[in-house]
Formats: sequence, C-alpha cells, structure tokens
Amino acid sequence: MNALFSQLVMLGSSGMLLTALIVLWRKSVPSYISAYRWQAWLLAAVTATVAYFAGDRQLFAVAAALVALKGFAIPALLRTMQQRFGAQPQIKPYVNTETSLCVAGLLVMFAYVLARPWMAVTHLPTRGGLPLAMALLFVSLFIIVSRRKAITQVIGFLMLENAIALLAVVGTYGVPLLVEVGVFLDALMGFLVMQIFVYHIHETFDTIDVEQLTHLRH
Amino acid sequence: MSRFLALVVQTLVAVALAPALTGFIRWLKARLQGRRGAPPWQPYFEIRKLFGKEAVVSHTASWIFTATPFVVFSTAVVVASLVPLVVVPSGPFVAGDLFAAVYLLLLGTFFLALAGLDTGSPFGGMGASREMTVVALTEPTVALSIVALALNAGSTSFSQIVAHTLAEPSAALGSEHLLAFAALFIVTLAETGRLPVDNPSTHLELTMIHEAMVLEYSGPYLALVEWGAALKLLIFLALAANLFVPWGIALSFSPVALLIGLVSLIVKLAVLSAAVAVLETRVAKLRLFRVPELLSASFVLALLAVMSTFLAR
Amino acid sequence: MNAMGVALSVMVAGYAAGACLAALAPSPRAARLITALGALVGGSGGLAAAIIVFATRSPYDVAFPNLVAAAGGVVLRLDLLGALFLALVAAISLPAAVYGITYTAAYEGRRSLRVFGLMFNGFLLGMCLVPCAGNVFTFLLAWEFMAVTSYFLVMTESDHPETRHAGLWYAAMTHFGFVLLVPMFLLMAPGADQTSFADLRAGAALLPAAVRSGVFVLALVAFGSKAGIVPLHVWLPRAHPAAPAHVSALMSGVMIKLGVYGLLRVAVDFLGTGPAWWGGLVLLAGSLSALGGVLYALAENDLKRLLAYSSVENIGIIFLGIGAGLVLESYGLHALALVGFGAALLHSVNHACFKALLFLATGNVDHQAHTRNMEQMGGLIKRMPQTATLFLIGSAAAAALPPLNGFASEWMVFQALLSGAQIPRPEVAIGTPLAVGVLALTSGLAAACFVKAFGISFLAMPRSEGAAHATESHWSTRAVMGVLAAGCVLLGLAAPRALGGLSRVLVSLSPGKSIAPAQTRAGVWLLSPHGIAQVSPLLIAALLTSVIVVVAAVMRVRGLELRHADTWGCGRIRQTPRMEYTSSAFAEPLRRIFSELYRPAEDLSVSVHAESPYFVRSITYTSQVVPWIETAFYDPVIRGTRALATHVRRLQAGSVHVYLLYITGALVVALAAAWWFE
Amino acid sequence: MRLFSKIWRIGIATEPLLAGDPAAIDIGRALERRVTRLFGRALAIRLVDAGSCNGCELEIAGLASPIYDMERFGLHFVASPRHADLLLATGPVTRNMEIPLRRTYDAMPSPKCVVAIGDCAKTCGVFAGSYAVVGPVDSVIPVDASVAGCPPEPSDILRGILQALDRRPSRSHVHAVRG
Repeated sequence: MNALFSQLVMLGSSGMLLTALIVLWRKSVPSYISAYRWQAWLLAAVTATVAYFAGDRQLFAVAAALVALKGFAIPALLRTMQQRFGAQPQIKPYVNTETSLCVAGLLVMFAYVLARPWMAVTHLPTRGGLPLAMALLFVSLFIIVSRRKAITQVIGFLMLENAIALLAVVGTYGVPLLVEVGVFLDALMGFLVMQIFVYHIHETFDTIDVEQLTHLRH
Repeated sequence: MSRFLALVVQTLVAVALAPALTGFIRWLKARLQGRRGAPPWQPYFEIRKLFGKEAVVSHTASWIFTATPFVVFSTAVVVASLVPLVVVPSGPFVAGDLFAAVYLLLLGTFFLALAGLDTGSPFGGMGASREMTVVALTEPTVALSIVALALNAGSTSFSQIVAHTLAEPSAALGSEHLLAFAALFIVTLAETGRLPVDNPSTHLELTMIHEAMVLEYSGPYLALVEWGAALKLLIFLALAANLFVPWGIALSFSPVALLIGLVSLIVKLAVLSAAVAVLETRVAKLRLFRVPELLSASFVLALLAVMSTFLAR
Repeated sequence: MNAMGVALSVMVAGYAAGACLAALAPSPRAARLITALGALVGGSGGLAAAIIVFATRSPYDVAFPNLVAAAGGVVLRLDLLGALFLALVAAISLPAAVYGITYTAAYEGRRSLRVFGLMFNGFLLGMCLVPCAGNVFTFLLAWEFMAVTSYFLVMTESDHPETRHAGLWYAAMTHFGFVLLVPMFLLMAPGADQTSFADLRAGAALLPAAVRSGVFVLALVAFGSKAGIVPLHVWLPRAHPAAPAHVSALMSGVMIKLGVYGLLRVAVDFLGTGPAWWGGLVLLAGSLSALGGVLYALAENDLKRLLAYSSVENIGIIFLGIGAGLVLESYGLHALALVGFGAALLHSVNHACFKALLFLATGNVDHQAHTRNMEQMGGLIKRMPQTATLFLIGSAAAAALPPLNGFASEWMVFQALLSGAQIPRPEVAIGTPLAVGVLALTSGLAAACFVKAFGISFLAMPRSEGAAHATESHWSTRAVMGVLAAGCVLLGLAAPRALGGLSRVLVSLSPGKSIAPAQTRAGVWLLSPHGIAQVSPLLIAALLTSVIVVVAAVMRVRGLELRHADTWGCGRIRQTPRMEYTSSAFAEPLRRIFSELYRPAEDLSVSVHAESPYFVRSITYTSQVVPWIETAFYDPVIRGTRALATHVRRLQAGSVHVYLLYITGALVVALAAAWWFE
Repeated sequence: MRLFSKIWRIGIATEPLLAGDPAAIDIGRALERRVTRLFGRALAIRLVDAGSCNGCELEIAGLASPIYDMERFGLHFVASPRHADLLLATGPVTRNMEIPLRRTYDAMPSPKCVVAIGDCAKTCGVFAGSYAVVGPVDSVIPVDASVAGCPPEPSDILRGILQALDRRPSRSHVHAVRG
C-alpha cells in the first residue's frame, strides 16, 4: 500500500516538474498557461492522494481550493492578460533553449544532491517527492531569471509558489489549513500587483520586455 | 538447438513484418486524412516491383554506393536477431546487448551517409550532413535511457532488463520507466526519420534528411535500403514496447509461449504505430535548427530518468 | 646473458647503430635504407624482449650502477605494464619505419636525410627506454631524450613558418611537462640514494595524504600535457601536421600513450588507492578532452589536424576509463577497477593501431594529391583505391563501429562507467551517468567526423588539379598499411583474448588484492563486470557477413540489370565538382548548433559601388573557428612571462662590476640562509 | 482534440472513380505484358513540367487529394526519377526544357513509361508554332498514352494512367468502382 502511495506521489511531482520544463522548452505563452494549469491540477491530485492515504480531512478542502483557484481562476486571468498584451514579437530569452534545458538538468541534479540528507531524516512514504519539489523550485527560479517577457516571469513566480506548496504537502503532509490559506493569499496579492505592473510596462514601453526597464536609469 | 532455431524464426518474422508496419502507418495516416489510402500490405507490392526493375548507378559513384544497401539491410537484420521481439534472446547465441544494437545501427547510418556523399549530388551531401547531425545528437539520449534501464536491472542485456520488469510490475509504473520511455520515443522519431524531425512522404528535396541520401538509389538497391529502414523502425518500436511493457513476451521456447509472444508483439506494434500515425497527423515538421531543442529536451528526460533510479534506491 | 639480455641489447644496439650509420651514410638513399634497417632491428629486439616478459610473466632487472653513479646509475626494469607499452612502441615502429623508406624519398633534395635518420632512431630508442626505465634518473633521461629527438623530427620541414611555430609550441609544452616531472619524483623519493622504482613504491605508502595528492596532481598535469588532455593539448594539433606522416603516426599512436603509461605507473602502481576526487579529476579531464577534441576535429578542414584533434578525443576516452577505475578503486571495488583500467589499456592499444593507419594513409594522400586541405580533395577512391579502403577501415574503427577494435574498447569503457553507478554516494551516482552521456555524445560526433573525413576527401569528384591526377603510392606503403588494417580487424574480432592478456598485466600491478573478474568467455565474448551483458564482435561479424552473402546470392540468382548514368541533378546540364558538399558545408549544421562552444570569429563585409550605397559590389563573409581555449588560457600566460622577461632583462646591466656584485650578493645570502637554518 | 473530432465527423471523403468519356484518352503505345504485370499493384510517378501554364499541375495535384486519392490504386509521387516508373509530362516542350526532360527520362530505370497530360503535351495546343516551343512531348521522348483536355479532369488523368498500364479500374483491387 505504501509503495503504491509513494509511487503515485512521485509520479505526480515528476509530472509537475515536466510541466515546468515545458515552459523552458516551448516558445509560446499560451502553452505556458496550459502547462501552469496542468501543474495546478497535478498539485491538487497529489494533495488529494496524500489526503486519502493520510486520512486528513482538511487536505481534501485544500485540494478543492487549489483546483478552484489555481485550476480555473488564475489561468483565466492569465489568458486575459495574454490576450491584451499577447501579440508581442518573439523576444529572445537571455539563454537559448538548449542551454536552458541543460541548465535545468543540472539544477535538478543539484536538487537531488541537496535533498539527499532530508530523505534520510524523514521516514514518510512521500519523501521521494522532496528532491522533485526542490528541483521544481530551482527550475521556476531559473525561469524567472532567464526569461525576458513579463508574463513568463509571472508564470515562473506562480510555479515557484506551486513548488512551495508541493514541498509542504510532500514534506509534512501539508501545513495546517490556516498557514496554507495565508501563503496562498499573499501569492494572490503578488499576482495582482504583478498584473498591474505588467499593464504599466505595456503602457509606457509598448512592449512587455523587461529589458526596457534599464532605460529608466538615465 | 531449438533456441537457435527460434531466434532465426524470430528474425525472419521481424524481416517479414517490417514493411507491413510502415504500410499500416501510411494506411492509418491516409484514413486520418480522410482518404481511403493504399492497403497496409502495399509496401510488399512496392518491394516486389522494385526488385523487378533495373538499377541505375551514377558514373561518379564508387563500390561504396553499391555495397551500402547490403550493409544497411544486414545491420538491421542482425540487430533484429539481438532485440527481444517474440522471445527474449538468451543463452550462448546472443551476440550483443543494447549498446551493441545501437552501435550496429550506427554502422548502417555511417555507410548510408557515405553513399549519400558518394554520388556528388548536393542533395546526397545535404542529407548525409543532416542525418549525421541528428544521429550524433540522439546518441547521448539513447545511452542515458539504456543506463536508466540497466541501473534498475543491473545490466545492459535485454534478458536481464525484461526479467527485472516482469518480476517487479510496480517498477513499470515508476517515473524512471515513463521518462525513459518518453525519451526513447522521441529518439525513435528522430532516428527513423518520422515527423516532427523529418517528413518521410515529402517530395521537396531540400527538406529531406533520410530520403535525400537514397535519392540516387533505384531498383533492387532501393528496395534493400527501404526494407532496412522499415526494419529499423520495427526494431525501435519493438524496443520501446518490449523493454517497457514486456508482458506477453515468451520466456520459454514452447510453441504456445511463442504464439502468445507473437500475438502480443503484433498488438503492441499496432498500438505504438497508431500512436506514431496520430502524432504525425497532429504535428508539423520542425525547422532543422529547432530539432536540437527537441533532442536536448529528450536528453533532459533521460537524465531525469537516471536521477529517479537513484531516488528509488 | 639470457634471452632477455640478448633481446634488450639487440634493441639498444640496433637503434644506436641505425642512428650512427645513418648519420655517416654516403648518399641520402643509403641513409633512408639504413634508418629503416636500424629501426627494424631495434624494433624487433624490443618486441622480442616484451614477448619474453609476457611469456615468463616475471619482471626483468638489469643495472649499470657505475654509469653516472651520482644519480643512482642506469637501472632497467621491465615488468608486465612496461612490456605492454614497449610492445606497443616496437609494434607500431616497424610499419612506420618501412613506410618511411619511400615517404622520405621526397625530402632527398630539400632536407638532410642523415640528420633525419639519426633523430628517427634516437626517437625510437628514447620511446623504448621510457617503459624499461627502472629508476628516476633513467626515466627522466629517456623522457628528455625522446622529447629532444622528436622536436628535431617535427622540425624536418622547417622552411614553412608554421612548422617553426609548431616546433616552438611543442618544445615549450613538453618542457613544461618535464619541469613538473622533476618535483613529482623529488616529492616521492624517500631519500637521495633510494631513487629506484621499488623504493618509490615502498616510500609512497608512507607519504602523508597531502603529499600523495600533490604527487598525483603533478603526475596528472605532467603526463597529461604529454598525453594531450584539453587544457594542455595545444601543441598536439600544431606538431602532428608539421611532422612527416610516419613520425606523426608514431607521435599520435604511441608517444602520447607513454603519457598514459606514466600516469598509470604513478597513480596505480606507486600511489595505489587514493581519495575519490582523484578519479573525479581524471573523469573531468577525460570528458573535457573527449568533447573538446571531437568538436574541434569536426570543425577542421586540414586532414592531419583533424586526426590530431581526434587523438585528443581518444585520449579523453582513455582517461574516462582510468577515471572510472580510480573512482572504483577509491571505494574498494578492486575487481571493478581492473575493468576500468583494462578498458583504458585496450583503447590505448586500439587507438595506436587505427590512428597510425590513418596518419600513414593521410601521408600517402598528402604526397599524391599535394594537399592536406579536404576542400581541395575528393574522388580519390577512384585514383587511390587501396589507400581509400584502408582509410575507410581506419575511420570505421575510429568511429567505434562494431566488428572493429574501436567498438570493443569503447563498449568496455561504457561497462566500466556503468559499474561506477552502483556506488551509493550521490555525487558519484550522478557523475557516472554524465560521463556516460559525454562518451555517447563523443562517439556520435566521432562517427559524424569520420564520415566527413572519409566522405569528403575520398568520394564524389576531385575538386582540385592535384586530386584529379593523384595515383597510388609505392606498394610498400600500402602493404604496411594493410598490416595495420589487419591489426585493427584482428584486435576487433579477438578483443576478448587481448583483454585477457591486459587483465594479466593489471593483476601483476596489484598482487594479492583480488583476481580480475571474468571479463571474457571462450575467447569470443566480452563480458560486462557482472558477467550478464555480453557482446561478441566475432559473432556479430559472422552474422553480418552471412546475411550479406545470402542477400547478394539471392540478388545474383535473380539477375541484376545495371546501367551507368549521370548523377541526378534536377536535369541540369553538367555535373561539376563545384556542386558537391565540402568539409565546411558538411560540418556547418553542427557548427551552428554548438556555436556557443565554438564561438566562431565571424565577420561580414559588404563593399558598395562608389555612386550609391544601395548598389552592392561584393559581400564577403568569413567564419573562422579560433580555439578560444588558447586565447583564454595561454595568451595571458604568454603576456605575463613576456612582461616578467622584460623586467628581468633590466638585470643585464652590461657592466662587469654589477655582475661581480650579483655573485657576492648571492654568496652572502646563501651563507646567511645556511647559518639561519642550522 | 478539435482536429480529431472533425476527422471523426468527416470520415472518408474518397469518391469512386466514374467512367468519363473514353475519347479524352488515347493509348499511343501498348506496354508489354511483363511491364503491366510489374506495375500491377504499385507505381511511382515523377512529374515534369516541360513548359506548361500550370493548369495541368493544379489538376494533377488534385490526384493526391482525399477526393480522387490516387494512392488507393498504388500510385504515389516520388521526388527522384531514379525511384520513378512513370513520367507525367505536361505542357509543350519549350527550348529550355528539352534537355532536362530528356535527362529526366534517361535517369529513370527501365521498364518505364510516359503519359503526356493535356492538349499542350499532346499537340502543343494553343502554343503550337511558337518560337519558344520545340514540339509536343512525343517529339522529345517516346509517349505511351496521352490525356487530352485543357486542363483534363483529375479523374480523366487517373483513368489515363490506369489505362496506360492496361489496368481496367473495375479489375483493380478498389471496391465499388464502376468501370
């Protein structure tokens, strides 16, 4: 029973990591949005499996909230953002695709090496997901750093927030509901602020390439 | 002795089945495009016709041009005798493992590229240069997916890997198996010249990779090269099927087990080739310099597969 | 004077006589013959000595303490490891010597063949003595003798400016290596008088860990610079094309293997097991050399430079094998470590065989087509059929294609790296798959590189006058290359037997540790360390030939109508060589994909008519792959030394009094130091 | 997924090959028995535009469409004449295209056959007597059958090719095709 439980959790979290890799690989923002939606659904699925196997009633509520907000609300918001400023020319990211994929591979390996001691500490069946959550964290950080379009950076930030949620679920069977809601609310606030931020960049520079911000200096 | 006989029969079955596989993919793509299309056994007629025709050889071509079809066909046949199709090849007569199979196919591609260059036509050179580029970029992915399988099973020999997966069914659901399968599937598309890397049914010479090298072949030579390419596709699909979903493969040499093995092989090949056909209807051809991005993505998948094998330990 | 003594004396006498008589030869033609004769006699003596040691499996010692007694006298000690490398040197020098007879005929008017004969035999003597050396002084003497003689051989065609430039680089790099060898031996030698290798081996066990690591790093850098690993490889692609073909065959085939011999002697024989990061460092050097070598080989248009970079790549593969062995050794898995070292030794032997063949074939092409630039070759297979077929065998072996020897050793290196993955430590468990990925990418790119090397230079139509009028070279050169090609095929098919012999060598290095795992079965199958995965090049070759024979027979029975016609070129009128693919065109996709690593220096210049900028007269685009390793690493070092030199030059004040002042000052300082340290 | 639902909805669009007027096709040279049997089930076609106004090319392109679907008869286009068995020549042979047309014909391995498509190929049509035209296709290479029409219907072209190979459509393996 435990073997199936840990296998499913690992499957879910490696699926989430793969969706993050799609953002690095593909070049169209709509595919990023669908990748984010897939990731949110997988996160909800992992939370639900943990809730079922650990018999924790609250996690089911958290899973439902995840599906509602991250599965539907945020992708819809992202799509409106995309429609408004979506028609941008292809902005070459700082790092080309092959190198960013290899860097992602190295980050994943670094995450595995890093998470090695934690796995020795926890004896929960879901400890297999810890390095995957750390890897997702590093990859989403890399997305934020290496991409120049504001929308992509926003999606990177949201994936970062997903990674933290996954880490919580896999590491300690989910933090108490209050903390969960708190974390999620400030992420939502961050997202709304960024939305306005992107809007203003578009207004002043007529492009959402973050590179242009450097012109504000002189 | 029956073991050796079974291996010979298995190889002959693979050689006979290969054109039908390409025919089935072409037939299914036609149906998906709303056409009636040629029946799945059409390639057999094409091969019969080609054997009846005259072979035209260019003046600038050397002995390599006429020797290459034999090398391409024989490397494909020998690899078919190594790969677990109907029965897992075990015992003294196994000539090699996964690495040997990959390098034998590399021998076939090496000579095909030379034949492309031999006639001095720009298409042949273009095809050879692009084919060697794609093959060079797929090597690390193939090696790492072999490593991911071998680490689990403890060795790179087919019988060991299949036995391990049969013994531990939960492993088949493991992330390393799925990731390695995805990586190997992308490599199959790249290595056998299917869409999105190279369009097998194109007529524009400048977009070809595999076709461009065989533009100069005609008659029986062309039949051998096409048969070898079809056999290579069958080998890759059978590898992807039997290493990751080995249920149904014959472990003993009893006639019943062999029959079940044959039926399960045909079913698995049908499912995989249907997947290839559906994918080819859905996906357009990638620009040549977007192909390395696809191949580096498959390399990262294989790397993750290897990572997760350590995780399980 | 038992058989060993006779063999060794025949070796030394043969080379010495060859050298002296060649120097005094009446005519250049006589000099050529004497050079070859001396090399043949010396080589066969060396080969006989090695075979005797192999047969008796017992090392052989001979000492001449009175020769230069102060430094410990000349001590020769030939154990199994030394015998293997002596056999390798002698075996490759025999065909090279015969090849030299007709090859150097072209130098008769221009170069002094007497000096060449002297240096050639001296070079071979130096290379044979290095594995036989028994103590520090003999080793360093043979090492320096080999370096100096090979410098003069590289400088044979010194009228070309780039040869002089290459000679300069070569001399600087080999002496950089030599300068590091001396402190390494000093650190290891326990006492001034105990400088024999036996004392070093005993002393090494007592050294503190820091000193052992220091010795290892010095050995890796010194022997690495001779072997040509990436940061220190810059002399190799310069020196090999400059040297005559059979000399570069010897240098690339065997001389860089003595770097591998030195590293094995120090790291495995003397120091024994060390910390895991030793293996990691060697794996890193191996991966850099393998990838760097093959990438620059792909971008090369000069055939000999391409082969030189391919040597760097193969040295990288050998270092990957050694690295895997060291890592396994550091975790106590001695049996598996032997698999790694065995794979490295097997690849050294294989590489010596096929690289010598390739260099000799390139020498033929260079003399007949008067060019080494692949852009101007093409169509040589119709004018030089045997040379082309032999070059094909060599490139198939270099691209590690199954029945030949390159595949057997690369398969073993794969298995060695794979067995490294069983170690539970995370950094090792992650490092080994990366190394497997690097090795696979290298072998893929090597296959592409050798398709280019053979396809562009030998197939299709000739792209220059020289290539159009090339004819087959002298029969002796082809016979000699035939011997090497047969060696490649035999080493490929009988790889299991060869590996059996090599594991005997390695077991002798670490007596009493553990027996080598069963790496071969019935002399036909190569086994992976756990004996489950197996490959048999012999069976593969048999299956391939049988299928080809059957299919050819069926085709013959059915009758094959054949017609010759022009190549199909969309119906254009004439098929001209200008339409063919050239070497830069073939490598262009890979150059563009790896442009981040190549960093090509590109410049585009558009010249317009004076009247208006909108009418373009000509557009010139040049893209040049400049090895940025040299500009990044070596230019600052060169600038730094030159700046230092200008400061030091100020010391040469020119007046005698100042010089006297220096002497007294130095004396005073030395005395004060001696007093203070008392 | 929208693509596959549309595929499911439309299904097979191939229509049976109706018999057109036989006058459009005339068989110049009957191929021997051996050749027609060899090309019985599989045929590779190489199209050469010897100076046509591309009207015939549009119709020929229609052959590969789901409606006419020549693949059900075993015909398929190939890029190189080395792979081809049948040469489809369209348009009057202009001066510049004379040598390329002949070289394409020579590059094809025998047994081979040629079908001239359209009035221009048959009798130089409207371009007869023009300074740039060398003559109809059969003045340059031997022609086995020709299909009249400017441009001929795809079904006429298809029947022309099948009859050139002496393959009665009804006799061929495609079901429900009225001869």
